[in-house]
Amino acid sequence: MARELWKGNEALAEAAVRAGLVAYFGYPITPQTELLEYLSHRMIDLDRAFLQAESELAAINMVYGAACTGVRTMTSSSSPGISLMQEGLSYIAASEVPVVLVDIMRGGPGLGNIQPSQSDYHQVTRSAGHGDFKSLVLAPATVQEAVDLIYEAFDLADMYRTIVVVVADGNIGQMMEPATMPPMRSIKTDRPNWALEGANGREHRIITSLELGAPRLEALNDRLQAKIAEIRRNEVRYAEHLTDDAEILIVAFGTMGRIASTTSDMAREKGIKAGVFRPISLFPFPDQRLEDLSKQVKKILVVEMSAGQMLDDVRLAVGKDVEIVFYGRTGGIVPLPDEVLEVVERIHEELNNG
Amino acid sequence: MARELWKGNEALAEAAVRAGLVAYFGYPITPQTELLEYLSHRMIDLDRAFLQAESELAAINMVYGAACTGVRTMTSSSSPGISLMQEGLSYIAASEVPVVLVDIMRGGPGLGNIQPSQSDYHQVTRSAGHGDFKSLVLAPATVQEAVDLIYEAFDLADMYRTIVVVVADGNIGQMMEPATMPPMRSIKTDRPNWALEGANGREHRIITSLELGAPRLEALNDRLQAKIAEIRRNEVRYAEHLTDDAEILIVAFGTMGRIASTTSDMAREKGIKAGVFRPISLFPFPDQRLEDLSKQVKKILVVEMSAGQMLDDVRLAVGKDVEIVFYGRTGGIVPLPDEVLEVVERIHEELNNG
Amino acid sequence: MAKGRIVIDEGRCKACRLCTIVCPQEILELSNRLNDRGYTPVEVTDMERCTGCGLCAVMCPDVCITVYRSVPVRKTT
Amino acid sequence: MAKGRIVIDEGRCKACRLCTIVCPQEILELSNRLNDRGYTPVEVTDMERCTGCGLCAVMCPDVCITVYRSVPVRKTT
Amino acid sequence: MHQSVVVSGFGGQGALFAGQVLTYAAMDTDHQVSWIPSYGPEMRGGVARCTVIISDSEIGSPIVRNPDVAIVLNNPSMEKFHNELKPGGILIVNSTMVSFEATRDDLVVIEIPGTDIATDMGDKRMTNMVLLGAMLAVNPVVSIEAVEQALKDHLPQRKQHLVESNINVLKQGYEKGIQAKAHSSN
Amino acid sequence: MHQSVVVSGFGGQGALFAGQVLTYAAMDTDHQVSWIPSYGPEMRGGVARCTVIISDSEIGSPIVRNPDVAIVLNNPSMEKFHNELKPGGILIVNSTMVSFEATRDDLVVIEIPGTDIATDMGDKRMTNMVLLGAMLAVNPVVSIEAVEQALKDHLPQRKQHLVESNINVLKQGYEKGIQAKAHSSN
Amino acid sequence: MAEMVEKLVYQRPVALTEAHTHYCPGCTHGISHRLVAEVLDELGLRETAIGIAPVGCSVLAYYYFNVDFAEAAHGRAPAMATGMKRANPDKTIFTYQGDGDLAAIGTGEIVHAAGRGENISVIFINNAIYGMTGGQMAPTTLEGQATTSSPRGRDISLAGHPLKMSELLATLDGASFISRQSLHDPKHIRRAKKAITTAFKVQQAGLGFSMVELLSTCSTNWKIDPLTSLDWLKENMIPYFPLGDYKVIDEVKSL
Amino acid sequence: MAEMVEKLVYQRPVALTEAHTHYCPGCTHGISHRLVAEVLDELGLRETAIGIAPVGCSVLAYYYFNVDFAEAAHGRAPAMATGMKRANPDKTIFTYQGDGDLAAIGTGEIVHAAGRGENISVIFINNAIYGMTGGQMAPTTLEGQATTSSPRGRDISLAGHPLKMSELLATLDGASFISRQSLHDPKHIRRAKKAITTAFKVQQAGLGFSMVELLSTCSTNWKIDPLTSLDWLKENMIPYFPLGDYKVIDEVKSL
Ligand SMILES: Cc1ncc(C[n+]2csc(CCOP(=O)(O)OP(=O)(O)O)c2C)c(N)n1
Ligand SMILES: Cc1ncc(C[n+]2csc(CCOP(=O)(O)OP(=O)(O)O)c2C)c(N)n1
Ligand code: SF4
Ligand code: SF4
Ligand code: SF4
Ligand code: SF4
Ligand code: SF4
Ligand code: SF4
Ligand SMILES: [Mg+2]
Ligand SMILES: [Mg+2]
Repeated sequence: MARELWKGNEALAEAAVRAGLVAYFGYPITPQTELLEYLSHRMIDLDRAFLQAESELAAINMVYGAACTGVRTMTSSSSPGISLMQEGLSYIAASEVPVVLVDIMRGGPGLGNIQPSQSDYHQVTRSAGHGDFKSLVLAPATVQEAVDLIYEAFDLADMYRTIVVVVADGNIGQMMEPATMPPMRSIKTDRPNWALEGANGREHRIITSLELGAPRLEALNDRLQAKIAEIRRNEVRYAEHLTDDAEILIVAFGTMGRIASTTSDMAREKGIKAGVFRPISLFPFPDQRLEDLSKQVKKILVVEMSAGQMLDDVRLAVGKDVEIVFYGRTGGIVPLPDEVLEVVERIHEELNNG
Repeated sequence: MARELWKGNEALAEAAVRAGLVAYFGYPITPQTELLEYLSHRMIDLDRAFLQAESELAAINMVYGAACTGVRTMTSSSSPGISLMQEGLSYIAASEVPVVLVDIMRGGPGLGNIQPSQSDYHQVTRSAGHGDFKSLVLAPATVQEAVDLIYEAFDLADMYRTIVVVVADGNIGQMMEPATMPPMRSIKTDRPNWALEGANGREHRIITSLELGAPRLEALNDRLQAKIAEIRRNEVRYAEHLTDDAEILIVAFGTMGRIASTTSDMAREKGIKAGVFRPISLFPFPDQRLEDLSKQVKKILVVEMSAGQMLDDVRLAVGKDVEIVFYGRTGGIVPLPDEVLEVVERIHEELNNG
Repeated sequence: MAKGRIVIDEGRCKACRLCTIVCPQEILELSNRLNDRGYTPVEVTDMERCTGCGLCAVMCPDVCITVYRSVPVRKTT
Repeated sequence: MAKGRIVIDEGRCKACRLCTIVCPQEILELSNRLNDRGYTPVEVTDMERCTGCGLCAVMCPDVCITVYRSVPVRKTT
Repeated sequence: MHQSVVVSGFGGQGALFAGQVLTYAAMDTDHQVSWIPSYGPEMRGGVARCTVIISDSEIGSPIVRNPDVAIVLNNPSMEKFHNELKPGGILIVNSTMVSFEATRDDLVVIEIPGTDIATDMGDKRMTNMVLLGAMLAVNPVVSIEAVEQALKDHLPQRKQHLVESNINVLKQGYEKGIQAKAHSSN
Repeated sequence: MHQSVVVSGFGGQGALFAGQVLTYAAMDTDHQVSWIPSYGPEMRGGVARCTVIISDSEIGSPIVRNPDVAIVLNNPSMEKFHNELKPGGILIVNSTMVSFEATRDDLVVIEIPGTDIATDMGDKRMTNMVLLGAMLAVNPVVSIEAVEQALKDHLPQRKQHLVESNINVLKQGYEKGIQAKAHSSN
Repeated sequence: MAEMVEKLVYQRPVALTEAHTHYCPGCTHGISHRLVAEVLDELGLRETAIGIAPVGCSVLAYYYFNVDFAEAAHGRAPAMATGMKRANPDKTIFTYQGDGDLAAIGTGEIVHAAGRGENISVIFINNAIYGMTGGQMAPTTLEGQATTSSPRGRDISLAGHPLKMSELLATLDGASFISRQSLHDPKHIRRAKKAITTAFKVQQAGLGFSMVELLSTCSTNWKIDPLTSLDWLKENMIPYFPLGDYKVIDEVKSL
Repeated sequence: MAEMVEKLVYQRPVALTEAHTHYCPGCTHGISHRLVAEVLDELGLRETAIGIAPVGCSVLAYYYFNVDFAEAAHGRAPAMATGMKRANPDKTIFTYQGDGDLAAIGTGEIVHAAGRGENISVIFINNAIYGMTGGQMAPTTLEGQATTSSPRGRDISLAGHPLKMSELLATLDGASFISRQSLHDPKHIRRAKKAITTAFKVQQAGLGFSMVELLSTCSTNWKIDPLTSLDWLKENMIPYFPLGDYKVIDEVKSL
């Protein structure tokens, strides 16, 4: 397949189509809307299901319904819309049906604004609503990576019967970059052995998140926790840039990760050994590798487009032995390479004076 | 005031009334419903506003509306209902209006069941929906403490113009214990200087969470973060039981905290120096005191009615120098003193053999 | 031979008495027996009078009642 | 003296032309001037013909227009 | 002193209320108390159950795995608490409704035909008070006077007319308990 | 090679499209590229702006504080990027619409009456191509042929009939750019 | 006299499992389950059917129907049904919802499913109360009716008038068949079954949204016995919620 | 001839601030703002009024009204208004909402506010599109109307018929005054103002829920110029959304 220039939102949509998306339900919200708009003709042309729902709440429950029948399904939104999906996500998690969710984050809290942000980190990594559950969360930094991750997301969702969230700030949704689209998959006609399709010649099947008896609900939770443990073991992803000999390690994800790469390049020019650790899976967080790296570096700088949310995960991974500096911008402001460089330089100075 | 026997949910309701609750909006859900039912006559008798909303989503936005006019207002729910409030909470946080929220937690995820649980910890402490914000979160362990905390919650909410969450597992809502009710406060007739009450002889006022320009939204976020920092400085609460010479420190909140106290008493009888650290404010988490204690004890045991959520905060506070053991039950099962004791004994043995 | 006959699944009966008030023959009454779940299931006082009208079954929320009716044998050629 | 007179707040005008089609006197037209926001505000081609009917103001989404009308002085005793 | 008492029966047998009366009596005589119902799916199944803790020091856990005392009003409760009572525990059995026979020999078992007595005395819904009275005879965690006072003080207004009959039944239960105790210690 | 180019103007002046054409041309001649629009409240205010990065290595940040090159189609854009361009940067100015005068002396400023030229050549909406052509003359980050090819390849079907006129205008802009460059280097 | 033979005239429908329900004695949820099951049997739809249980007393309906079933979040069954139907137009999708579920928290979803003419069937159990949570006021609770959250009776000046969902939804162009029936006596139960049959036939024919509202009892939370509950329904609910077909588009008439 | 003096017959209402709006040229949001402001002035309600802005193009209405204002979450303005009014029965509470806001995501809240007879006034701007997000299909988008999420025109078989909110809400007992008006010419604008006046009078009199639906243009997303937009509204919207009063209870008639 040839490289083509794709807008992030549309690339995500097309890659989902190629991954075998059967049913899409969504609601417009900037900066995610082009994804829905693209599918509004693409899905119809392919005679697949597309519906603009009356709300995000309805959309996630439509997705829940479609997922119960074992087809590939997804929704997409941006921060306030994701908040409205929390109850539905908790039901989906408990019911163990596979669902893909795209969150193109914008500035918050509240209505905030439509500028890029990374401040849904806690919301997407810490819980799918109430109760104990974690979604598999993937954060691309380029349009190509967005394409590759969402294409894979459907497989992961099916394999683990879990929610997979592809989360990116508004920049990734809005920007254009060259990307190579993966091949078009044919849609599987046989459904998984848990799917609802009518009790034809077999026992009737039930998909529920209710377990009135505490021991049974605990058993469900144990199953979910086992799955989470397996995901932790198998699905850690990250990228590194100039980490081999890094003394200052910048930890950043998504757009911030690539911006940090530019910063580290600039720092190298000034003789500062900076490198970048970019978690791609936010859950499972790549804590092992980060802990290892933390033993090699002198200081860690966490940079986020938020007031510091991934910061928790970095601290959890690293403990208190290495000093962790945080630099974040909120409200839709994107920290630029030069301002991050200033922080790096300050850290560098402290290290040399300390 | 005399000690009377109160059911937790009703005690919370009555204490809120006495704190000057002007408007309550809620939706039935077990195990919280008695709170709403109590207010359905109590508030009407006092000629205050009570309304059973059409949903939790509506309830939180009714509360938002009432809060914008500067009156004391609250809602209450249980886990799935709290998930439905996430968008509203994010708006409220961004708008800086004072709101009190009660979450009587039940088993999750999904519909789960109605048994006691503590698995909303992440949801209530990590974010009020999307964007960067944290509510002040208080977790009582007895009915009296529930009364005292919610009474104070309204003051805290007003003082910081923030959301205060009183969070408890279903046991606290359902059990009866003696409690002394605080005095009935008269309702303030003068409203705060930001409240909407009609632009009569002054500039019109606006309450919004929208800041289209990124620098202005960042300024709002800076204000919120400053407030959070202030809350961190001033509002840390916790209780300790037999910690002076403890070698094994059990960290547990709410009902689990008092159960752990029984365990530590039992452990002492066996000559095991166990003590209990019970965070009362879950945000701000009492990390400083816990860190100090961690230097004194040999091992930490975190016990939760969840798969391990407060665990993150303990780890963040303590770092990696002390070993942290986790014991949790999910699905509505309450770990009893004897089973926690078993874990303590095992730890004790390890310590002696190690 | 009676015109009709019913069979009551006593284990399912919750003694709600809904069937008793719709039976045109007034032949349904609660028994004194306790079933497994602590209810006193309905019984037929006089099966001979049952017409097999099925109204009891139409009314029963717990689907306890099976209904038979006697019909002339149709001879086919 | 004309029957009516209008004052247009040119800075507000967005040149949408909604007023121009409702003026019964057809005396409103877009000018060639650019205002601060890059629009060519409406102007009155012949104020003498303005009746002060106010229809332009009723139609204007940007509340640019103030309307005056000449009325006989009422003498009070 | 630290004691856990479970009262358990079908919905409508007044288990929750008996527990509350005991709790009130203990509270009003300056003990620490807690009362906690089972809530959850059993309720739908018609089970009503509560755990009362009475203590002279601050109460930690309001629930226990192995209670000290159980008042069982029906068969399923008997089966459950016959198993779960702690060694040396006291089992007050409503023998009218309970057919299951105690086999453990490390329990004090007091059998009282509670429903019969209550029915005889006018209302079988007072079974709970018979059994509570009997328990007080065997296990005077609070005095019977304290319980009588609690009934007077805490029965809701619209039920105040029932105070006297409840007290009578309570006393009758107490008597039967004394007798049964004498009998069982033989 | 690593270059950042901003194209900025009112909505309708074709800033985003000009940026895209440049991006396509660079991509199709085997460069790394990224194109990112400003989105947000300015859009409502009628601003259209994009940043294009063209590089020979992987592109880190798709946004920059101080771009290398700016094509400014209107006054506000001129004010903004006259300030923000990095020292030695190139400023391509649509002089028909821009009255603000450059004062910095560390910039290469090329003034082209883009709207006039486009209007003369048939459609003022082609102003963007005039300016893009001029930029290519001063800053041959890609060849003009590559841009012509990009126009042919990527103009949507329903606009294919505009390819020729766009190319003509582009070329005209290129000529003017060559002249202006010669002039400015005097 | 002719020779007689005994014929089976009524037996448990195949579309019900053997499970005993958890419903209170006399609860008409049981009757409506039976009717739906009978209709599925008669129309031969059991094998292609997927049901959606609500949050409410009938949350466990999935155990009682011998049909593939999902359990929805409170009020969201119509959205879930939409998702299922759009992805599987050949399946028979129905929701079963209470009045708290459908008329309170789920208002948005039911209005839009109906508005879109979503080709699903909705069984709507109106018992004028929140049964499962212990008897709070529902949007359908009658004026003056005491509930645990309106202990002195529903006060219209505070809580507004009870909602009439059939009337409301019938105004929508997408609604093809809307009927309100009652379960208080055999005659009405038979009519209810007919309406349910029509609802599923509408779906079979691809004609769009169908709903049958069934007036039901909740003796437990009404705090009257099951028999008196039937009378209460008849005397109080039917006058306020008149029975009948509220929407029958022409294509449905000719089914 | 009589001596003449110049009288001011129209000036900017006091209830509007001096701020310039961000609306596109010819956007009728501006007209409806003006009408509401005039009515507030005329009824002397500005000083007791609290407005609630929606999420939609009119999200910044709070800058334009010289009135205390809050900004609601998308669709939740009626809930917010309910909270305000219940806590402050003496204030004049109104929401201003678009068709995405009120008829899509906010359906539950508007139906229940109307159903309860909440004593608030709702100004509902129906422009058959999602303006703010760039022109997606709204529940009110007409059959065949092209939008960015129905690029080949609204397909009834997939998206259902456009919702008629005034008709829907008028069925509710709690709704006291529901009227649909249009903003496409001065005559209709005057009628619209009359309806808005009535709505606020209904609230003043404590008569319950009032709503005025205003058919509006969105030339930007309809992709036609402002003048043609007025014609499009008249020729396409009015036939589908007939103008008039849909609910006027007796007490309102005698206001
Ligand atoms: C989000 C959420 N809110 C509230 C509840 C609690 N809840 C469970 S069932 C129910 C109402 C049920 O009433 P109805 O729909 O009328 O059904 P019924 O039990 O009467 O058949 C409520 C409020 C819940 N489970 N989830
Ligand atoms: C929860 C949520 N979902 C979606 C959005 C995005 N959004 C903003 S405005 C809007 C629709 C506005 O349309 P309408 O209500 O018709 O108002 P108009 O702009 O047409 O006046 C949407 C979907 C949001 N801000 N919040
Ligand atoms: S079939 Fe008819 S006659 Fe026979 S028992 Fe039933 S209702 Fe009575
Ligand atoms: S209707 Fe059914 S459950 Fe009720 S008494 Fe009759 S047989 Fe028993
Ligand atoms: S007042 Fe009447 S006549 Fe005068 S300009 Fe306006 S519309 Fe025309
Ligand atoms: S209607 Fe108003 S904004 Fe439009 S052209 Fe006329 S004066 Fe200008
Ligand atoms: S509570 Fe009411 S609705 Fe629920 S099962 Fe019992 S009678 Fe039926
Ligand atoms: S986009 Fe449409 S609704 Fe929004 S301001 Fe422009 S014309 Fe008005
Ligand atoms: Mg109900
Ligand atoms: Mg709109």
